[in-house]
Amino acid sequence: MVKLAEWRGKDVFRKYGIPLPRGAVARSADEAENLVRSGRVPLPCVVKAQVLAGGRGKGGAVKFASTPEEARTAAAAILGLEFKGENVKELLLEEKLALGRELYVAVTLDRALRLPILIASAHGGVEIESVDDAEIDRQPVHPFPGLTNFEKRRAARALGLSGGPAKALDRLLDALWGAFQVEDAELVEINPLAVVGDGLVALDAKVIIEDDAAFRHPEYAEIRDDRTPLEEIAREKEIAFVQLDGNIGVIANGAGLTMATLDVLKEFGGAPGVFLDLGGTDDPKKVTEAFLLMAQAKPKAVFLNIFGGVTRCDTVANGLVAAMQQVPPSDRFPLVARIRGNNEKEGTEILRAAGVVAVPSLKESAQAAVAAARGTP
Amino acid sequence: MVKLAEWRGKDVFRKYGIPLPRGAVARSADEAENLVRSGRVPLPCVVKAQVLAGGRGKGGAVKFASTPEEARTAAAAILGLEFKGENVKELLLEEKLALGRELYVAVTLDRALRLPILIASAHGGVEIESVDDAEIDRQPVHPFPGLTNFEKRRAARALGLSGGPAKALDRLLDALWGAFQVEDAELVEINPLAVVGDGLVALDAKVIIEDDAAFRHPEYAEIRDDRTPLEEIAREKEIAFVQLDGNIGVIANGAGLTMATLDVLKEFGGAPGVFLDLGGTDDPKKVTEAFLLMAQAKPKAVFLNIFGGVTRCDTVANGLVAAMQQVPPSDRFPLVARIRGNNEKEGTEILRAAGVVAVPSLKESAQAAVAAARGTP
Amino acid sequence: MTVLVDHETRVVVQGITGHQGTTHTRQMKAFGTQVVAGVTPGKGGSEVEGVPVFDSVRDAVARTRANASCIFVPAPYAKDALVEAVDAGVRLCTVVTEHIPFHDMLVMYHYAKAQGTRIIGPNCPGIAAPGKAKVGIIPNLVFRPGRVGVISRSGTLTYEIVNGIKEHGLGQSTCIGLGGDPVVGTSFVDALPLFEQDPETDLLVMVGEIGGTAEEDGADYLKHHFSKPVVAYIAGRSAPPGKRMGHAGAIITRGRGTAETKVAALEAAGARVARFPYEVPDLVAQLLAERGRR
Amino acid sequence: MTVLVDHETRVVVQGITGHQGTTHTRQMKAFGTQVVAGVTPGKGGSEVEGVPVFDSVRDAVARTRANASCIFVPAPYAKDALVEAVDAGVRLCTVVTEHIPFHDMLVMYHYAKAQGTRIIGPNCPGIAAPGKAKVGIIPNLVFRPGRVGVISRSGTLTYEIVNGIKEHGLGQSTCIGLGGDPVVGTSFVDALPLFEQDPETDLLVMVGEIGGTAEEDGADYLKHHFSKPVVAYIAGRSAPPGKRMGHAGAIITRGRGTAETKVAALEAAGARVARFPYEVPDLVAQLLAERGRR
Repeated sequence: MVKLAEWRGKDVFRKYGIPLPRGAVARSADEAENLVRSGRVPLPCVVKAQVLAGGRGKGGAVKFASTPEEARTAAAAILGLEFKGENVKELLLEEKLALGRELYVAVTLDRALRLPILIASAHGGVEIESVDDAEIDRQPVHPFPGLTNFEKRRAARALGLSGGPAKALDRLLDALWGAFQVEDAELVEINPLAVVGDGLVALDAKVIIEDDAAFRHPEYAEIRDDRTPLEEIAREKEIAFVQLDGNIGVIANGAGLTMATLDVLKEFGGAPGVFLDLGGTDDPKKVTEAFLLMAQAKPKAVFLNIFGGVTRCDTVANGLVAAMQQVPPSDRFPLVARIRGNNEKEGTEILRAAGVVAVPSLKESAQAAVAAARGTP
Repeated sequence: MVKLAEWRGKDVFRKYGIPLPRGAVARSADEAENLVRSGRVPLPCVVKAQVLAGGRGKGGAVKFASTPEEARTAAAAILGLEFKGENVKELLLEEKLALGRELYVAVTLDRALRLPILIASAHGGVEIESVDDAEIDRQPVHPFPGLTNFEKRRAARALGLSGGPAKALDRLLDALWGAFQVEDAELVEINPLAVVGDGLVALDAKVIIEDDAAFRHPEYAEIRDDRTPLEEIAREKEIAFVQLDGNIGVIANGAGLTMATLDVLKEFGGAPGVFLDLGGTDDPKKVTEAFLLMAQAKPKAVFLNIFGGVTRCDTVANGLVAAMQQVPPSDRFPLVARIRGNNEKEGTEILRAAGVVAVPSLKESAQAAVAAARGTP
Repeated sequence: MTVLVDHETRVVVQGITGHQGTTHTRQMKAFGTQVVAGVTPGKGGSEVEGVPVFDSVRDAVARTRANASCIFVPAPYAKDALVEAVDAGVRLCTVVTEHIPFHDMLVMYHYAKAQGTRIIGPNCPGIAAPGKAKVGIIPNLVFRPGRVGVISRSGTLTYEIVNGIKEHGLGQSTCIGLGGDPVVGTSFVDALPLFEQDPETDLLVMVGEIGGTAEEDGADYLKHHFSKPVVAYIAGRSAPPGKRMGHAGAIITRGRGTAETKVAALEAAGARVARFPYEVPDLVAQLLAERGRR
Repeated sequence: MTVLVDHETRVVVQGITGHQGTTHTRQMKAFGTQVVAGVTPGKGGSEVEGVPVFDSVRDAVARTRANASCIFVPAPYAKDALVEAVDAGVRLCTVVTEHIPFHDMLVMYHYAKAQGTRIIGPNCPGIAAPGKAKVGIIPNLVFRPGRVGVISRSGTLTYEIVNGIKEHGLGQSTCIGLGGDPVVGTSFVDALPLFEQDPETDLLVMVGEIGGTAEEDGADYLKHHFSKPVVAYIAGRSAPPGKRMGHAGAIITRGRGTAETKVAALEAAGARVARFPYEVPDLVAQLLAERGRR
């Protein structure tokens, strides 16, 4: 998934005609001051860190300015902050509007219904998770007829809107629905959506684009805000990469098997760190790639758990042994490998011959991996 | 329905990216010559009368030109032609392309399936009605998933296309489907669709827009090529107006009742002329309007056949009698009225008292109307 | 239930505060129909003809257990109104509204079908079972309880013919006006099985028009699956090809859908075809008498 | 038929000429499945693994009476491939393809449902009934005919557990891998009734994962409508909230869809929940023995 920074989300909103405060992006204090001096951002203005985490207001990542100097000071204070693990490199400066009520609207997927849902709450401006369920209106929207008038009317009712703002909502929801569908979004969220006079303005923008639809959206290819170099390599190889807190590297094929491996490791006191999921495949080439990638992550020990469906286990084992030779001695790590499936006996023997701890039982192999990470073989 | 002239249809096609010959519209011989001299229309070119009827080629309404002078001569010859009842006022001048095969593609509605159908035939360039059914491929297209790859592949097969032209078809059919849906078309037809080198070019364009969707398409409001002033008034009053060859004006409410009235009149030797269908309503105001409109059409006699559902017949009768007073004596006509439904006895008496032949039986009233048109009461 | 509506039918009128909505709410009630709710957005809380008005069909269904809808809302909003009724769980919708773009109706039809809702119409007079319920606009005065079923593509011509049946001293079991638009929710083929199965229908009258092939398809059904006597009438024998006769459905194009092909198909299927509307009641009486003699 | 596939199942493989398509055609045939046709546009007339290849599903169905499809085509074309199968009248489609945008899957799901086609998947291992037929990619080696039914959201974890059942000396009636994507054609709730009704299934194994509420919904079904013993396992007990564990389905958001809520729901519904995959076969054997004693 691609989470768009606020200003990128607002660029998407702008394309669909959702009303926004006037504003611009700055990457330095100079730039911030100039945006205000040149009038591109009217005063008074708000200066917001462009980070993906929420709670910016309370965290000092949002400040106000009434003069160009104040804008510079605010920008300088926010830039370089480390906010919930992210370094602030970009700011969004926007006019500060005289606000009425703050609302919440979003479109996302309801997995159980297998339909998009339109979510509306009169209690915007706070995390929607903190709002009482009874105060949140949820409506499934079927993609065949699309978003209809009665759904928009019900949303207006839930938001307590009538007259001008209700009319503005009608247009805004069409735009939001359009953005959700056309951009292949997982989530389009406006929180807060502010009543400003007779209209509505999106003060924030949260847009998450679905990874699987990337082939339709080359425009998002470059926006991967939160990827480390290893994650980037994993993505290219189509290996799911998850970074946890522990020190045991896990390579497995399939999300379920990967999670089960994690559960077992934890049970025996292990702490999984980086783990790589090859997906449902047992392609020996991919096993090798994951192994070499794992070597770069420098784990304390590695637990490899592959269920071989199509490929024979001996083929996988041979590939793995070959890959081990490619890892420089300084990067080597204790390896516990479990390869099940077709020809598993032969595969296990090949691994053992190469000095790899190879146990067919998930329980025993997990115990061995935990021991290896502790340095107590 | 709004039938677009070829050049307007091509404007629609252009909007969706369907490849067209270079060309422009001329309304005089001067203009035609200038289009060629200025290079806006390359030579050699074809000069085509912009009329709605088919068979222009054989009818002398299409000519070719290799010089600006020839373009002028061709234009002069075609302008002012009366082609199947239409006066030629506009010409389309287009480059003459080196053509390969000529194909046929269209999208229209299949009423029985309640689905759009994509029609493709390798035998283009002739009226599709003259093509053998076995040579025409018809595929329903469901509007929810929309036009899919396998449907386009089947069309390509039916057209005998592969390679470059098949790729061009893929894009062209998406465009045609888009035009059909977004423009609320009843028909989008390209005949002929010519194979030109590695691509495809739409040599003609037939686009019919649905009247009922006019509220979504103000852009077509002004294009009513074939409307007389009376028809225009009828349209404004939401009265269906049909001009036939006879001399008995018919006013009825509802298409079925109107047609049944026609059938009965014919049975007794009558010849229906203008007829007005008020739709399913028995609104006395609309009856009055139709009556006054009919007076302008100067029929020999008028047969009014209203089945009153909601309104009482006496109310309708009173309105009708009042309307009769508004018609100037010179425009008056013999009237036979049949008003059935609620309070029909009272209504019939009011009409008789005003000197109108009023018979409850459809058979007898039709006979009376035929007699009145013959002047033999 | 006999054919789609009966004493259990509870109608919500969408667009009840409009002129047509109000008028026909009154008429439906006068017919004996349980009109339990109306919907007009923004008018929730008011009353029309003694019927409570709600802001949404969802509200109306929740509060009144309405199970059938009669839609009068203007054409540009008809699609959404239908989807609203479907989503609220209404499984029978009569769409009276005319001039709905057929592109909208395609979505309405296929969406309703997928969710299990039957549409009658659009641009139709609706359905009525004398002595039971009416969802639509057929004038009450033409009815009288009886055992003749009627399916018609026409509006006022239906009234004419149904009235003729009444004046002949007979009565109707259920009458459905399908509507004459190019795309209808219920066609002859869809409606015929309901009458075949209806124990209260002895004989069926089919009223068709030129245009399309719905009558031919219906005749095909008659031939293979229908056991009751049928009297038919096709309007438009004298209409010229290529002219739209009043509404978009009634047009003869490419030589298909002529009165001749329809009459021939119906006769081949064993139906007695009247040449004029006023012949229908006589044929009905005659066939019923023949049936009685057997 | 017992659960969806049997000796009457006739499979068409969409994307048969690709590496995956060819490999798994071979595996399906080795399983004993009737693979009657393949489809790859432009490759019509050729053969793969002795199976005739057609240009379209329509052709394939017309010539081979295929009644189930196994879809391997790449994600960007998967929606059209599914619609093609549905339009050709195929009523069971296993979609193996992964990374299909969920917006496409929404259309696929609702379109197929409207036309009466069941989808298994996407991004799933498919369905197999040992000794009968397999439509999908579950390795043949894990199976052995028996009376344990398996429904799983996982891929390789399914193989692991099904293999464990086999190694314990038991066998399976039918095994369905639902796929782990956010939108799946068949969920636990959809699959459970099939096993409840299946006379060849004595006990059901449910393999779930964190993310979504499919297991909770399944547990609700178990509680009210399922009479056979159930052993369950939920993967991801130790996965941290907010992280995607491999595929888009396996993510805990807003405190919903945790292993705890799933385990609690399943236990409340009477299922025996294993803490680790290797506990499943023992629990199965134990419950079957208890059942045998009664």
